[in-house]
Amino acid sequence: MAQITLIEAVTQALAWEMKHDPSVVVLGEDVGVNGGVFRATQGLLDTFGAERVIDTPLDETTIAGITVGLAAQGMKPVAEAQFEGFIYGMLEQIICHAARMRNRTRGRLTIPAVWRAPWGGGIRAPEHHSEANEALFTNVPGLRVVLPSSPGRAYGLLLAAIRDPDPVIFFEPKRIYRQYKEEVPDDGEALPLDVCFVLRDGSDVTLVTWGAQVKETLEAADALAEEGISAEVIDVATLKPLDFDTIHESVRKTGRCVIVHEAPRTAGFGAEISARLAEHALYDLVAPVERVTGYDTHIPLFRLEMKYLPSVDRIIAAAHRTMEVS
Amino acid sequence: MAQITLIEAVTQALAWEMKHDPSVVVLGEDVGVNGGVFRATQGLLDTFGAERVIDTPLDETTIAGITVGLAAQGMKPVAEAQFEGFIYGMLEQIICHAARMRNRTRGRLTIPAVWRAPWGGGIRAPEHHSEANEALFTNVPGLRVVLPSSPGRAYGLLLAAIRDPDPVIFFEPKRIYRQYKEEVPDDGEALPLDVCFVLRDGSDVTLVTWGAQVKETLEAADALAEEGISAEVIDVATLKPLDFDTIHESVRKTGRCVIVHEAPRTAGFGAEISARLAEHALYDLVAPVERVTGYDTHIPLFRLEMKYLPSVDRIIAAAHRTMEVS
Amino acid sequence: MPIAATFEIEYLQYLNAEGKLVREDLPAFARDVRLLVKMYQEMLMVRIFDAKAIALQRTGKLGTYAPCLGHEATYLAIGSAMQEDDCFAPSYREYGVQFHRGVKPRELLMYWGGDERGNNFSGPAHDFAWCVPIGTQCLHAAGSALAFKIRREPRVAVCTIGDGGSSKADFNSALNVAGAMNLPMVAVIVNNGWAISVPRNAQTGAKTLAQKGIAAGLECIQVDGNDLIAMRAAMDHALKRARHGHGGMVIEAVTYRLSDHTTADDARRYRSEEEVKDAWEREPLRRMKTYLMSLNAWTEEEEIALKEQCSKYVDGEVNAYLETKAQPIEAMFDYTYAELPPDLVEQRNEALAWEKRN
Amino acid sequence: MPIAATFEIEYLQYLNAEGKLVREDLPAFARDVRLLVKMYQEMLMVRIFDAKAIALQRTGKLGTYAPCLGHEATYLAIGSAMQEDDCFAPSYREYGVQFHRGVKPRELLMYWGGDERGNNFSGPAHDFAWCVPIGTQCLHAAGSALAFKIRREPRVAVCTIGDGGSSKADFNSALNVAGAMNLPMVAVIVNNGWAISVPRNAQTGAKTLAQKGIAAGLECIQVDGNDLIAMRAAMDHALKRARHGHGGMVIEAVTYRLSDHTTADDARRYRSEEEVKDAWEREPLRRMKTYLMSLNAWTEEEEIALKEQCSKYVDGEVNAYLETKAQPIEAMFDYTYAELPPDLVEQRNEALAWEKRN
Ligand SMILES: Cc1ncc(C[n+]2csc(CCOP(=O)(O)OP(=O)(O)O)c2C)c(N)n1
Ligand SMILES: Cc1ncc(C[n+]2csc(CCOP(=O)(O)OP(=O)(O)O)c2C)c(N)n1
Ligand SMILES: [Mg+2]
Ligand SMILES: [Mg+2]
Repeated sequence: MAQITLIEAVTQALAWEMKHDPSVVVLGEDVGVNGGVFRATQGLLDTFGAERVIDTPLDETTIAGITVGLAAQGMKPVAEAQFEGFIYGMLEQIICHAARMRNRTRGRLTIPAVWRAPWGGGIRAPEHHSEANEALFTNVPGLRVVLPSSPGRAYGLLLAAIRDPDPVIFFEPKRIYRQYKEEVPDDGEALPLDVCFVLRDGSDVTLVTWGAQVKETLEAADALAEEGISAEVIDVATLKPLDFDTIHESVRKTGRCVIVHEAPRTAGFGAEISARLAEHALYDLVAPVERVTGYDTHIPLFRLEMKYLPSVDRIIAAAHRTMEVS
Repeated sequence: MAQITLIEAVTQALAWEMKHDPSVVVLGEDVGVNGGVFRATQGLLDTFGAERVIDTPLDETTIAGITVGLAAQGMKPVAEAQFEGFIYGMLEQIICHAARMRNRTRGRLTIPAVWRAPWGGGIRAPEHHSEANEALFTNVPGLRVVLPSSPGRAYGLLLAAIRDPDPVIFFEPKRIYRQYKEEVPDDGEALPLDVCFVLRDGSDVTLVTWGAQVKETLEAADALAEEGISAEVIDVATLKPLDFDTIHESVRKTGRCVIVHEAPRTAGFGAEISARLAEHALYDLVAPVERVTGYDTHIPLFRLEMKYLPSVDRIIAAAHRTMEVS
Repeated sequence: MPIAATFEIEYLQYLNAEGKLVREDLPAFARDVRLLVKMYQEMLMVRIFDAKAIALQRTGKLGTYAPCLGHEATYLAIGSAMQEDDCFAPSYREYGVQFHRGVKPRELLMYWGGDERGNNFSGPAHDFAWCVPIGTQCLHAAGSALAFKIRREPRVAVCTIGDGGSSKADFNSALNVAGAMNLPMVAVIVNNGWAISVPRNAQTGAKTLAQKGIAAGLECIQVDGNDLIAMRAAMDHALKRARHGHGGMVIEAVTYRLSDHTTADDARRYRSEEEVKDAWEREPLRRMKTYLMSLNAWTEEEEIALKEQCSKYVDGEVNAYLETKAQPIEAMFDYTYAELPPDLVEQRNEALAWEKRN
Repeated sequence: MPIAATFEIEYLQYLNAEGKLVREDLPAFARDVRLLVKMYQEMLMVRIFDAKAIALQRTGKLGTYAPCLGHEATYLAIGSAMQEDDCFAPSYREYGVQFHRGVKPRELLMYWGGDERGNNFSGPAHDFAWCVPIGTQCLHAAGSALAFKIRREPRVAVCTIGDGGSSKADFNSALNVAGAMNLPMVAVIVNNGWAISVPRNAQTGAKTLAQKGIAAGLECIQVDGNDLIAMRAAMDHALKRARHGHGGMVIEAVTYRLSDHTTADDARRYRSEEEVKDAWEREPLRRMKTYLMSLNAWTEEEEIALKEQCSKYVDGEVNAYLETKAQPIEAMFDYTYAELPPDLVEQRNEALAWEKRN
């Protein structure tokens, strides 16, 4: 079986679902002949034709709006924002319509659509190509927000997202698009949305993260292990709706939690996890919850961006702080 | 001295600042002859003329974009979104430009602009006229997010917002626009941004809220007082940047905290406050933090909306839960 | 200098304000007097509904309501020209279109009465609900048209937009994508002169609103929106073109908002009584009635009888609306997702518990 | 049928691809041969900078870079026609405009090299920085124009936008408000045939991009964007109108992107070598050189000398860029607000502490 990268897993999932469900169409800027600027839609035009792999005019409002229209009329559109930094023009259609149509019409019209976008920093890209803006969506009822962190989860979660009867925001951590390969059987097996993945069992401290940061977090866990600190690592994967139980269970065991994300700290999604711990796990917490995040500033242009993103060191230091208490 | 309502205080602040600073202009839909659909700009056209009180074409993208342009060229625009539910079309310009211009140009170009919008539910309005979407802005670096809850604070905070050299999102709780009057001297005295207001001292439990919900929260505090429970009430007022010290100080004293807001609970701004408590006040907390909020659903059309908004009863019940622990 | 392109915007009118035909080439449908009578009857019905809805709001039995006084001809033309399997994406006052498409008055009242069930209406299940965020419905029409094109269905998506809405980004984006992809979409700009308090001339420097279609390479036409015959002719033409794959079209229907913007508005703040009085001279029902009577196809007696009949019917609908109990609190949760996530199940129970307590 | 409105889009060209004049009525500036030579020299300078920047990127000394190969005439015309106190709102490849307005090559390199300081440039302090979110700069130009109008300053705001960008909502919104408010704004659509991999015809059904201005009631014209004389003439005309309060204008500059979209792009994936070869036949420098030589105003010797001189100058700028140290980590915080809030002071200290540690 072939070993594939995360971006190849995205393509594989799109191809599988388009092959098995004729109502699935892909649309966005440069998704056709060019196969997307990251090649996520590579080859789809040749296989499925221009009616199902649609290069749109250059306007995010258009992409989001016709996606709502397509979905309302029974198609399953998978729209691409070329970068997360260009998704803002889509927000009115996503928030006012995609997220509300089912509720507005008491279930008469629904929006089974997916909005994909490369997400996050760390690729030395120009301005607006490095944001982590998932918090724009996590307070919006009716949406699902998914962020895979491995080829296998990208494949399984994207299949689930496309099949889900409600709108899904699917952010792809571009920094790890081609970071490593793994075997991903092209069997059309979806992964469950709404569950966190425990990537590593541990007993001393719980490290919770998502997206590209999973890499640094696992590395931190390795380093901690060498010091004899056993860290449990959880990939949230689906931010909304949040599977808090998995996180809670882990913290019940460890009593310590470090939340890691790229987005600015204040009102980032880490706050919700920390808040739920304060509300439901107060007596389980041995040490204060720690957040290791981007700073409350704009991610700088690339000469400084790696100093902005959470580093393995910062994660380890936070874990150490939680261990100081006993 | 005249007693005025919150909406009249907004008008009074706009008029004062336009009178004293010729670079201040007001723009939006129906802000001219009509004086705004809530009359916030009532009379400004007659006093300051059509060049400074500008009815724009019906397009939020236009309003937000020309506001950025005006501000970059030395004007101090106060833009109005007719309702918070129509602010989505402004987000790309606010997030990509207003919030970033200073950072992008290393301080060469700045955006001293204010975006005002009537905010929140409870007035039996049609769809999209009742949202509490402040969480869209609180994770965006470079912005300030302000939410007054009384005529006096509306006047002082709006003056401060207009004078602030950076972009400010100024949400006005429309449910209490005309709820009561108070004396607000028209003396041009601004209130500090970045501080929470302690509306009532208390020693048993801290109730933290903002916007229209301040009313229910104070009523809950009254009821609790009658039972002999002393509740401290804090109006956050400026959500971003957050003055956590004032909240922390209070919780140090009470050991208990109930956060109240209209917006959906998950990833609402209450999460950030709860998170900071989990991180900085863990050992001060006697009881788990409580959040009394809108549910994680769309606020229903008005026949059910009051069942969605936090009620005095729900606030009291949450306070009781915190008191059960000692 | 060499010319790269030239354009022309035609103006279409058959029946002038006095109810006289101004052109010979009457379209076939307009020769069918019984059809004209039926359409006139529907216009009258809409006007009676409108008046009763306003009365309901004034007596506290309805929320904010957006009347359609003066728009009846435009809406009836759209409704009657469309096929049932075509898709309609309205803004928020196109009652004439919706009644013709099977939506019941009680359902419209439910929506304005604060009950989402009004959007789960008896009209075509694929039609869009009211769209409050101005202009956004136009892209839903474009997306629907794209779905029809992909599936090779001979269906057309129709959206309506106001003169104010024609400034909204989404509207121009919808026209552009319709032109770029040759979509079966018809956009009707209902130019009623006002966007709440902002007059049409403050919206754009364009001489006509129809010409917005030129930017998208669409065929465009300006029509007397108070002339049922002209509007219906324009719609028939536009729908036929679109249905046969010849692309989208923009129709500017020039009419006038004879009412306040909504029951929450007071138009006297910003426009003159004279302007309104003058507009009444051009309103759509009177000219149609004059024309039908000149054909001896309609009498005052029939008019009186019809008004009574409509009135009875609407009263029945109003009562049905008033008797509808509010939804149970669960309804607040149950349509957020196809399946309620655990979080929400918990919150739903919490809410139910509160219901019981109170 | 009565006609509501008619429109015409003219096409302007003086110097054809072969460097021959195609019309008699040369504008005054074009009779000043020394001016033409100077503009030609600036175009050459831009082309040399462009090549060196690409080389820098290829050798890992620069981030992703957006070349302007083929756009030189359009950009020079805009830059040379504008006054310093006019305001320029660019997209991301208008080097010719910016050099003319005083921005230093080293500053442009800093931006593409991942350093915000490149936007704090030596050009007019009121000019906007590069704008990556397509089309959004057009509304900044409209807002600036409104500021000038309110303050009664005889200044014009100019924005540039691509053929792809002409589909973006913000662009159409900017044209509309410029028309509605009669703003001193000039929008130049740089139609280089491609939006990354999407050809101009996939963007819109409009025959010309210039006609997008018709929707806003603006004067519009289509110009040969590879013809420096025609582009400069069009800009002079547009700026003069705007400056005298006669309103905004849309200029479609028809040119071609001879390079990849950016150094991260490979245009061979989506367009034919033939098309590019053919476009080279119409590129702007050669025709100008031919014309100047036909006037005995330029020689091969001067060309060679100038190239060397430009090369030296750019090398100096490149070195200055390469020698610039990265900003200290504090720079990440210090421009977020005029005054750093307590939260951020804390985070700033945290970051500084980490710097020391490593
Ligand atoms: C995006 C958005 N912005 C603002 C509003 C508030 N609003 C409701 S109706 C209206 C005026 C609409 O005028 P027009 O488009 O001419 O339609 P009409 O009401 O005249 O039919 C406005 C500004 C809204 N509903 N949506
Ligand atoms: C809002 C937004 N969407 C998408 C992009 C990604 N993008 C960058 S350049 C480009 C194509 C622009 O083409 P055009 O407008 O013709 O300008 P050109 O690059 O040809 O000068 C795209 C899609 C962006 N920068 N901004
Ligand atoms: Mg109107
Ligand atoms: Mg282009």
